[in-house]
This record gives sequence, C-alpha cells and structure tokens, in this order.
Amino acid sequence: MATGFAAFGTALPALGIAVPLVGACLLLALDQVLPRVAVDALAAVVVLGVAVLMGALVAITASGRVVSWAGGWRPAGGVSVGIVLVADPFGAGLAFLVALLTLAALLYGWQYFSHAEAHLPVLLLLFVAGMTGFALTGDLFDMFVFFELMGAVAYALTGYKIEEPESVQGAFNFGVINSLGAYLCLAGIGLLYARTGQLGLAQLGAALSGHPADLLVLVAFTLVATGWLVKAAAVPFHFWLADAHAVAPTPVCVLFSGVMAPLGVYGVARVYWATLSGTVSAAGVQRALLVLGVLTATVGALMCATQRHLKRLLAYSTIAHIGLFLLGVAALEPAGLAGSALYLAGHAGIKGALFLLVGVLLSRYGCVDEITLYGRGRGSRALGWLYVVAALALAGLPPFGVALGKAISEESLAATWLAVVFTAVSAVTGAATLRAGLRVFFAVGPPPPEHHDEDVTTGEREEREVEPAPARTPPTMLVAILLLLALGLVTGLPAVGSAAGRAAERFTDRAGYLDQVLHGAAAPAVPTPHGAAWTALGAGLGVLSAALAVGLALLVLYAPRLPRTLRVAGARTAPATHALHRLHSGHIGDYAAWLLVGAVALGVLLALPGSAAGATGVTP
Amino acid sequence: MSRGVRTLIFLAGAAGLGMLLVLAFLRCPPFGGDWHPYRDMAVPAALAHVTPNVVSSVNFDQRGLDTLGEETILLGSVLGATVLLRPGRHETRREPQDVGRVLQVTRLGGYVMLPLALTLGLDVVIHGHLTPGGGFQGGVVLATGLHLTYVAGSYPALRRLRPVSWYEYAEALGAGTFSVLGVVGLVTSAALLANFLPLGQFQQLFSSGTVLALSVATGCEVAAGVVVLLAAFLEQTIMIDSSRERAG
Amino acid sequence: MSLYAYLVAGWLLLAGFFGVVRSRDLVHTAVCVSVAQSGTYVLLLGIGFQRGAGAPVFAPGIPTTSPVVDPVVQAMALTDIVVSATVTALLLAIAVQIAKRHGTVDPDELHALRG
Amino acid sequence: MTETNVLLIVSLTLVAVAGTVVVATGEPSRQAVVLSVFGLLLGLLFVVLQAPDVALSQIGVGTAVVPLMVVLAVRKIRQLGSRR
Repeated sequence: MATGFAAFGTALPALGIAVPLVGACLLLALDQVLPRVAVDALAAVVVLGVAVLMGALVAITASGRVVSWAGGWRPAGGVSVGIVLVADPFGAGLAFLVALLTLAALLYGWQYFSHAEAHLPVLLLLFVAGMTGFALTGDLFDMFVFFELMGAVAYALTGYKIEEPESVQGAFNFGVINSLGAYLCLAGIGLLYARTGQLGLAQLGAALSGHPADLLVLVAFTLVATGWLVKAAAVPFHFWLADAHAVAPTPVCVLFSGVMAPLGVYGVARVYWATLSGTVSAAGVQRALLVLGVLTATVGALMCATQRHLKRLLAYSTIAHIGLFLLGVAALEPAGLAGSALYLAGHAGIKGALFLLVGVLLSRYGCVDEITLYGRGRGSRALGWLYVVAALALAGLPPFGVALGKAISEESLAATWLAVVFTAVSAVTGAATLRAGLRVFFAVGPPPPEHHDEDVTTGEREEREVEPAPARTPPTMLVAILLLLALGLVTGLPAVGSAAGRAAERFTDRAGYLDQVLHGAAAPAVPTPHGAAWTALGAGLGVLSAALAVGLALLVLYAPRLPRTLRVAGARTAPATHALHRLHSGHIGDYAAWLLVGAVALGVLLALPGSAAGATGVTP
Repeated sequence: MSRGVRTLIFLAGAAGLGMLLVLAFLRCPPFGGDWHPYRDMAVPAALAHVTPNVVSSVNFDQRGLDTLGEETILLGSVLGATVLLRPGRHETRREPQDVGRVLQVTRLGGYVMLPLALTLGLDVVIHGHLTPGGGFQGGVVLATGLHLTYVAGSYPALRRLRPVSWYEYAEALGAGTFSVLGVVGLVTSAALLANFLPLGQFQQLFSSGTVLALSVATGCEVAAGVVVLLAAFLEQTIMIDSSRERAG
Repeated sequence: MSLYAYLVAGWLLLAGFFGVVRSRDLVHTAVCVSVAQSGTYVLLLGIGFQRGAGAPVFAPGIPTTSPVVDPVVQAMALTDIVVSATVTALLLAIAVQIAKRHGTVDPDELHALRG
Repeated sequence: MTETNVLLIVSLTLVAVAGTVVVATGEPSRQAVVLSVFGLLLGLLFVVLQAPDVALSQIGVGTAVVPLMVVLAVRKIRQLGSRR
C-alpha cells in the first residue's frame, strides 16, 4: 500500500503533462463529431482531472520533492542521459494554479464563447501541458522546449480573434519577440553545454560548482535569463505583453496574466537556485533583479495609470506587479521568495477576476473603453461591487493573498525605500483600476472629456466575444469570477503563508536539490521560517496602500474640480508621460532593438564588481 | 521612433551582445575537440538499447520527453495556423482552376517523382533507428512528396489526394499514440516514455523497442501535420476570396 | 579556425535581429526570425563537433568503438528545426491576417497598438 | 585533416554569406528563393559537421516546406494588395 502510494506520487508530474496531451488529441479527433456541450464538458473534465492530480502533488511535496526520471534513466554516479521531472511545492503549486485558472477560463467560456471550427479547448489543453511541463521539469533544454510549446500555442491564442486588427498585430509582436528571446536563451543553453556537457539543472549545478563563474558562465546565464525575462515581461523586454494581453480572448487573458508571465520569474529563480547560486556572484544577481524590478514596477505603474483601454490597463498593471515579484526574489533569501510566490498566486486570482469582469462588459457593450463606457454599467451593481473589491485587493487590502505576499516581500527587503516602491506601485495600479471601475459602474465624478491622442490605444471598437450579447450575465461566468476571487482570498490564509515559507526554504536549498536529484538522498524536513505570516506592520502597509489607492482614484475622478494650481502641476508631467507612451510604439523593430539593449544591460549588471547590499540592507 | 534612431539603438545593442558572445566563445572548449561527456554516456546507452542511430536513441528514448514536447509544438502550431487562417466572416470560398501554364516536362517530372518520394519517405520513417532519419525527416519527405502534385500543376488532383479532415485525424492519432505510448511506459515500467518493448537484435528492423514505435507515430503525425499546414496556406491563396473583406 | 564556427553562429543570430529591426515587410520579418534561429543550429552543432569522428550512426560494419560526434546537440538541433518551422508558419499565417485587417504588411504603417 | 578544415571553412563562409543575403533581400518573393538556397547550404554544412539526421531535416524543412509557405503567404498578400 505504501509503495503503491509512493509510485502514484512519482507518477504525478508525468501525468500532469501527459493527461492534458492525451485529452487534447482526443478532443481534436472528436470535436467535429461531438456536440458542442460534450466538447466543453470533456475539456472541463480533463482539466478538472489535472487539477485534482496537481492538488495531490502539492500535498505530497509538502513533505519533500518528488523526483522522477523520464524513460527510467536513473542517474549512476551523479550523471544520467535522461530528463528528470522534479516537483517541489513551488513547481507543483504553479502546476496546480495553471489547472485552476484554466478551469475558470473554461467555465467562463462555457457554451458561450464562439469557437465553431476553431478548436479553442484543444489549444487550451496544449497550453496547460506546456505550462505544467515548464514548471515541473528539472532539465534546462526541456525547459526551453516547454517554453516554446507555451509560446507557439499562445501566439495562436493571441491572434485567435482574426477579425480584429489589434489582435493580429499583437500576436505578431508577441511571436517575434518571444521567439527572439527564446533563441538567445538557447544560445545560452548551448554555451553552458559547451562548458559542462550537461543539460539537467542539477547536473549543470554539480559540474559548475567549485569555481567562481567566468565570463562564459555569466554570458550564458545572461542569455538564459533574457529568455525567461522576455516571458516575464520585465522592462525593457515587456513591450509585447500589453499588445498581446489586451487583444487575446478574455478567458485566455486570465492564463496569460495569471501564470504565463509569472512563469518567467519562476524560470529565473529556478535556474539561479538549482544551478548557479554559489557560482555566479549573488551581488550581481541581486543588483540585476533590483534594477529590473524597480524599472519594471515603475514603468508598468505609470503606463497603467494612463490607460483608457481597460484590458491594456490591466495588462500594464500585470507588468507593474511582475516588477514587484522580481523585487521579492531580489532579496535572494527564502522570505522574499515566499512573499513573491504568495503575491503571484493571489495576484493570479484577483487579476483573473478583473479580466473576466471586463470581459463581461465587453460581451455586453462591445467596448472596453473607460471613457465611452462611463456610467453604462450602472445597471449591474453586483458586478460593480465585485470589481471594486477586486481592485482594492489588487491595491493590497488585507486579508487577500496579494496583501500577505506584498507584506512578506516588503519585510524581507530591509531597505525602507523598497517598501515605499511596493506601496506606491500597489497604490497607483490599484487606483487606476479603481478609477476605471468607479467611472464605468458607478458614474463617479464628472463625465471624462473625450480627447484624441494618436499615441493612446482606445478600446472603443472591439469585437464582441459572445454573439449575440447575453441579456444577463450567465451564471457560469459569475461562478468563474467568484472562484478566482476566492482564490485571491484563500492565498491570504495564515496556513498558506507558512506553507509558502517552508516551500521557499525547500526551493533555495541547492545542496538538498542536488543530493536528492542526483543521488536519491531523502529530503530533510524544513523548519517553518519566521516572517512568513501576517504582522501588524504588514497588514498596516496593506491598508495604507489600499487607502492611498482610494484617495488617488478619487483625486483623479474629481480632478476638474481641483484648484487650478494643482491641475497645472499635473499638466507639467504630461510631456514625460507622452514620451513614455511614444516608446510603446507597437513597432516590432523597436521592440527587437530594445530586446538586444536589455540583454546587454542585464549582462553588465550581472558582471559588474561590487555589492548591492548597501541599497537593500540585505547581505546575500 | 524613427528608422535611424531604431537602427542606432540596435547597433548599440548588437555591439554589446556581439562582444559578450565573443568573450564567451573565447572560453569555450576548443572547436573540434574530443571532450564530450554527454556523448560518452549517450553512445553506450544507445547501444544498450540496440539502437545503432544514436541520435534516434537520444530523441525517442533517452530524451524522449523533449521529443514529446517537440511533437506537441508541431501539433499546436499546425492547429494554431489552421485557426489563424480560417475564413473570416466576409470571405467566401471559390472553386480553384487548374493552372494551365505548367510545362509538360514539369508536370511529368512531378508525377514521376511522387511515388519515388513516397517510398523514400516511408523508408526514412521505418529505418530511423538504424540509419540517418526517422519520423520527423520521413514525415516531411512524405508530405513534400504529396505536394509534388501541386508543382505538377494540378491543385484539384492534390485536393483529391488530400481530404484534409482525414489528415487531421491522422495527426491527432500520431500525436495521441506518442503520448499513450509514454503513459504505457509509466504504467508498465514506472517511468514516462520508458522503453518497455522487446529490444531485439542489433541492426534488425524490429529492434530498439519503443524507438521504432515512437518514430512511426511521429512520422504519421509529422506527415499529416505538414499536409494540413500547407493545406491551410494553399486554401488561403487559391480558394479563399477575400475581396469582400473590409480593411482595418 | 577554432573560433570561426562560433563566430558564424553569432553573426547569423545578430543578422536575424538586424533584419527584424530594419524590415519593411512582415513576411521578411518572419524569415529574418528564422535566420536568427539558424545561428543556434550552427552553434549547437559546432559545440558537438569532433575532428576525425564520424556521424553518430553505426551502420553495419562500423565498429561501435569508433569515435562519433556528439549526438545530443544533434537531437537538440532537430528539435530546434521543428520549432523554427512551426514558429515561421504561425508568423506567416498572422502576417496574412494582418494584410487583410490593416491593408498593409509594412510595420511602419501599423498603428493599431500604441501607448 | 586539412581537407576537413577547408570544407568547414568553405561551408561556414557560404552559410554566413547566404544568411546575410537572405536578411538583405527586402523583397519577400525573391527572399523565398534565397532562403531555399540558404537552407540547402545549411544542410551541406550539417553534412560536413557529421550530422546527417539534422541535414535531412534541414533540407526537407528549410529548402522545401518553409520557402513554399513564404511563397504562398506572399502570393496571398499580393492578391489582397492588388484590389486596393
């Protein structure tokens, strides 16, 4: 019985990849024959199955990693020709999150989403397989393969609405930039292979350890990290994200913002801790993550605050939050990582709910423009209140998971100025989200003036995703929204916090990872660290950023009634904002040029001597 | 951003990255050297599983999970391309005409080559574990061979050879077989994509266990997938009338 | 000589980027992306090459002890080729739709996504 | 030994030049032809590098399938352009 259970446990990571694949093939063969309801139901059953399996995997990994060698090529003497799947609580948790969000996406699109002759559920299942594989594999080249799988399916999903000019252009930009990033990443993998002759994360780690990183290893890490950071949409690799997230079908946006982009941050953290910690200079890694994190958070927040296209607004807020996740990782210690992980999970639920609420607006009014929609949502108070709650949760209102993760991250970065960045960025993105919701659902403030700026994308002319427009919101859509909000709430539970703390200890234990993967050593128990819990200070900062968000939103809404001097001060910042908008040109050539510059900057930040400890108050 | 500024930013980035790459290349082991630790493990592993083509052994046995991912990328992209190239709301299908301007020599050449290409493709698929080639290469040859009838100038003939929905089933069948063989390995040998079939004798057709089976499944998927992919592009160009489509 | 293969790989990678940056036609852009990727094939196979070693396929009559070049990079390059072909296919399909919706495939004339 | 060196240098140079020409060819229907040649030269390089499996793939994909898709896409885009 005990061995049977253990065998079941080691089979789980493989099943997380194989079950959606078999399901996709089955669905592809059957979806011309079966009636619509059966196709939807089959897809939902497969994803529910994956969710159950990955939930079980999360439970099992609480007591140690699950290591399984594909093909049965177990290592001898610390090396193997095979590929290893390694599930630890973070990897398993991400796989679980993927399944849950996909379930919500399918539920939202239940029977409604027009996908005649367009295989949407099949593409979603393949997407699940790609993301699960990326989260669970312990092999660098295999990560690249699953990265490309995620990518290929995602380009098609982004361009899915072929009738829309924005949609196809966004898909093209996404496809080109992600592919170029992936090729840089593959060049980096090649360099590491040239040096070590290994591809497994653990084998690479073992082969590299003992010597400080030379330029080859640094350049290789730069290239690999560039690939993952393109997926994560860190500035200046971020341009594609708003283009793609704003145009993809709404249920797909839930997955894009909730897990696909955050998987890039996970990739960087995974490769660093499993392979390169102790080899590359921690000070360099910390400096690079801090600079990119602050830049990403600031640019994302500014762009978010100045959007009127609701889905673009949410997309830029995702960029801002990715910056904050990077800052949490930048502490390079378990507490910051635990904070980022909780933040990420809570954000996935809340941001998903917000995207779906905007999707409901789109299905009703065929428009996602804040100014055109002013007051038009007044008929649906309930949705309005859900939106306000979600916006406040995004700003960091306790007891949601976003607030807990944010608090833990802030406390792990001892420097005060970083806590200020966290609070400011949460407040600004929360305020922008809230402002839009208050205008649309409650007609707060005077009607905003219509003004045309060729450097701003409006959302006036969008294709309805649901034809014909439903008279009232179908219950399945509401259930999906509530499910995602509940996810945001559950991730704020103290028990989840301490589990994340233990998971982070496990994640950063490089020696333990190598021993277990390469030599089959048992995983030792990890202590629950301090700091992975609610504190008065953390909750207070959460309330503060939520209150700031409300204040800022009201300030903007009532801006025309402000004293003249204040308005002039606001107008002074306009040229800077305008310049920032012009950089986001939608031009693929610009994006490719910035990608190269970003890669070089990353390399320089990693390689410069000296320490960033002075700025953060953290000594790696 | 103007073209000039964009190019300047590119040049700065390219100079930097070029420098980083050269610095890294200078520290690579010398080109053509004999230090290849993975190779030193992979070759005995391939021989132990009776697979003379070591690349096929790496692809389908030792690192089979990569290939599972790769075949799924192909499946997803073919599906994605057909989704992206589906007729829009205002588009209509028209009946294609035979292109009349093809030289008789070309036409004859196309028809003569067809059976040759199909035989060659099948040969490459089923001997992938013994000689260079395998499911992917053979599948591409098969699909390309079929399209020689298009080079021969007869799109209607190609369409008769190619009821696209059958190929879609074949593609799903090939990809599904790959995944299912992987799961069978998980059940029988407790490892995804384990080589659970009899290994046979060295240099025999029926040897190397699942390598042959996975290679054939891949061949089926790739041949069908490439046909579906090219069909989507051919449909767009030859059969879909976009003249009533509004421009953005 | 020992660096030449790697330099060619790096050159192709950057040439592809250059093409994307300067492109005036999205079909051209898609093709340049595939040129950038071909740099990675050259890099991988260059890394796995060994002078005097044969292909990693033991035909009848060739002793299994004779030296062969690295088969692992070849398997990686094979995967890479599939990825390249499929990405190019997707990008071309999207470019066709862009031509329909925007009436142009010149990136300088696409204005749907700004700010 | 030197023979291999010559072969390597020649095929690498041809690949580098052909790749550059592909990028420099702005007109996509001509680019499809150059791309096909580039694919073939890459295939030859892979033969020299003792990678027949990869060469076979590259020649199938790079000289036939991808250029054909490029030609078809260009033709479709032309059709669209001609009516405006």
